[in-house]
Amino acid sequence: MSTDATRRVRLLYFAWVREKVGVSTEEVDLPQTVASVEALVEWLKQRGPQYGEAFARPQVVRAALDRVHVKPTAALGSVREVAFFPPVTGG
Amino acid sequence: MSTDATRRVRLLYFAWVREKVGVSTEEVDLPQTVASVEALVEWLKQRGPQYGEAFARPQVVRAALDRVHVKPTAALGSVREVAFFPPVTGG
Amino acid sequence: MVVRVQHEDFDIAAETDRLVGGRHDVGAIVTFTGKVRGDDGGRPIATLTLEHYPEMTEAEMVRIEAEARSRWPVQEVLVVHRVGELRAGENIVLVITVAPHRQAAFDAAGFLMDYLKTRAPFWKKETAPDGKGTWVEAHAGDDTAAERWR
Amino acid sequence: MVVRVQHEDFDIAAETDRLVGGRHDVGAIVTFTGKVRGDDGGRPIATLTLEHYPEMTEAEMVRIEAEARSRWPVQEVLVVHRVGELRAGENIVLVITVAPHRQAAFDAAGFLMDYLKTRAPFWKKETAPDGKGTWVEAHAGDDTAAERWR
Repeated sequence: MSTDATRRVRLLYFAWVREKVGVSTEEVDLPQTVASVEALVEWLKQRGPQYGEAFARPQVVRAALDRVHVKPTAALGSVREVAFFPPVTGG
Repeated sequence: MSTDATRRVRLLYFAWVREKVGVSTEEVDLPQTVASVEALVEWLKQRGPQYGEAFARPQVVRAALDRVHVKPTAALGSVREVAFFPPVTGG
Repeated sequence: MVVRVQHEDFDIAAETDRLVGGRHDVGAIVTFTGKVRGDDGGRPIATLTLEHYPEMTEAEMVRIEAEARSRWPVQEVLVVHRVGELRAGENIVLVITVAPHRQAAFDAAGFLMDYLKTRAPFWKKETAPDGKGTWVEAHAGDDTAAERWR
Repeated sequence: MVVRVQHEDFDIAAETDRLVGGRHDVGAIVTFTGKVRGDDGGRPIATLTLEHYPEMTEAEMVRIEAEARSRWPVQEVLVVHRVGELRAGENIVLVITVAPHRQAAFDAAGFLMDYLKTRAPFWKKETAPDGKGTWVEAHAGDDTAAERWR
């Protein structure tokens, strides 16, 4: 994989997603072929069992691209920060 | 008029109704023939011009019988306290 | 419910603490404070004088409280209404509702204010800086707001 | 709007005074306070730990504020949300809305709470007296409440 076929993205995990993944943040070099939030989830699941656990029920994990709520089908585009978390429970 | 043909009722006036009538409270001996709120208003208007002024627009004067909001057609029954006032503006 | 009519100002923090201090079953507190504005539709106001019908206020508020409690699971309700002469910027009325969850607290507070505006026997007279007094007219919008709860 | 995220408790009276002190154009102030309950559906709670996503909180709250201001004539809006470990009975969140008239203040406060519950990136973990931790699950009712404003 050549460097120009990947881009560096910062990933953040919150609440029980963070607990299952085991880290709160990491930097990854994403292949250009990983183009959507759901594709990123599939790519992560191949990196280790902790991601499989965190995303076992993908429909209950929400995502934000550069701090904006998005749907799983959202395109990553030139995103720099992707966050994964359970449905919010503040207030 | 015999005593048993009248009953003593306490009248209260508030806000601009009070200002026009000129007193905040008075006791009156009402003939039994004065049987409803609107009949009481007509009876009062014959007592003096101040009542005519206070009840010039009868639809904007509200009434309460024994401290309960009522409509002009309400029967006086054995009421002891009748209050007249403009639409309320508290809160 | 506690309903108080008084000339003195109220202390929202102290009133709230009296209702919920030390409790662990409360999830939501809504407070509404109504204040004297310095103008009413462009007409300047120096003072607002509030008159009321004491015996009916109490009776009416007891009815309104019973209605609110029958509709929403509120734990505590407080209404404090000031009377007498108040200056622009001063507090007029305080409503506090306390409940396990927010929606009951919000709804009960809105309901109490709508009913206070349309049923509680209080009347406001505005006095302009030049001393001219004007009785405040009821807003049709208040009746409409109260109708929502029927 | 001011949005603050902090561990320390808030002082409702001081915050209100900062927003409206000395003003004569305010007619209505609504405050909402959310508190930690000592149990959740019968399960006892000793502490509640709040985690959040700081950079997104700010961005999301700016969006929510803009939406609230575009819908209602509110003069001031304040949101204070606590994070970290809180005990049963402690405050979690404060919303204050200030407006010339009551309906805008009530509606904006209800809207802000519904949106905080469904969009602001905060997560609650309850810890029972025996030390067992449970992440709070989102309520479908909160999404329904937020849908009202669409």
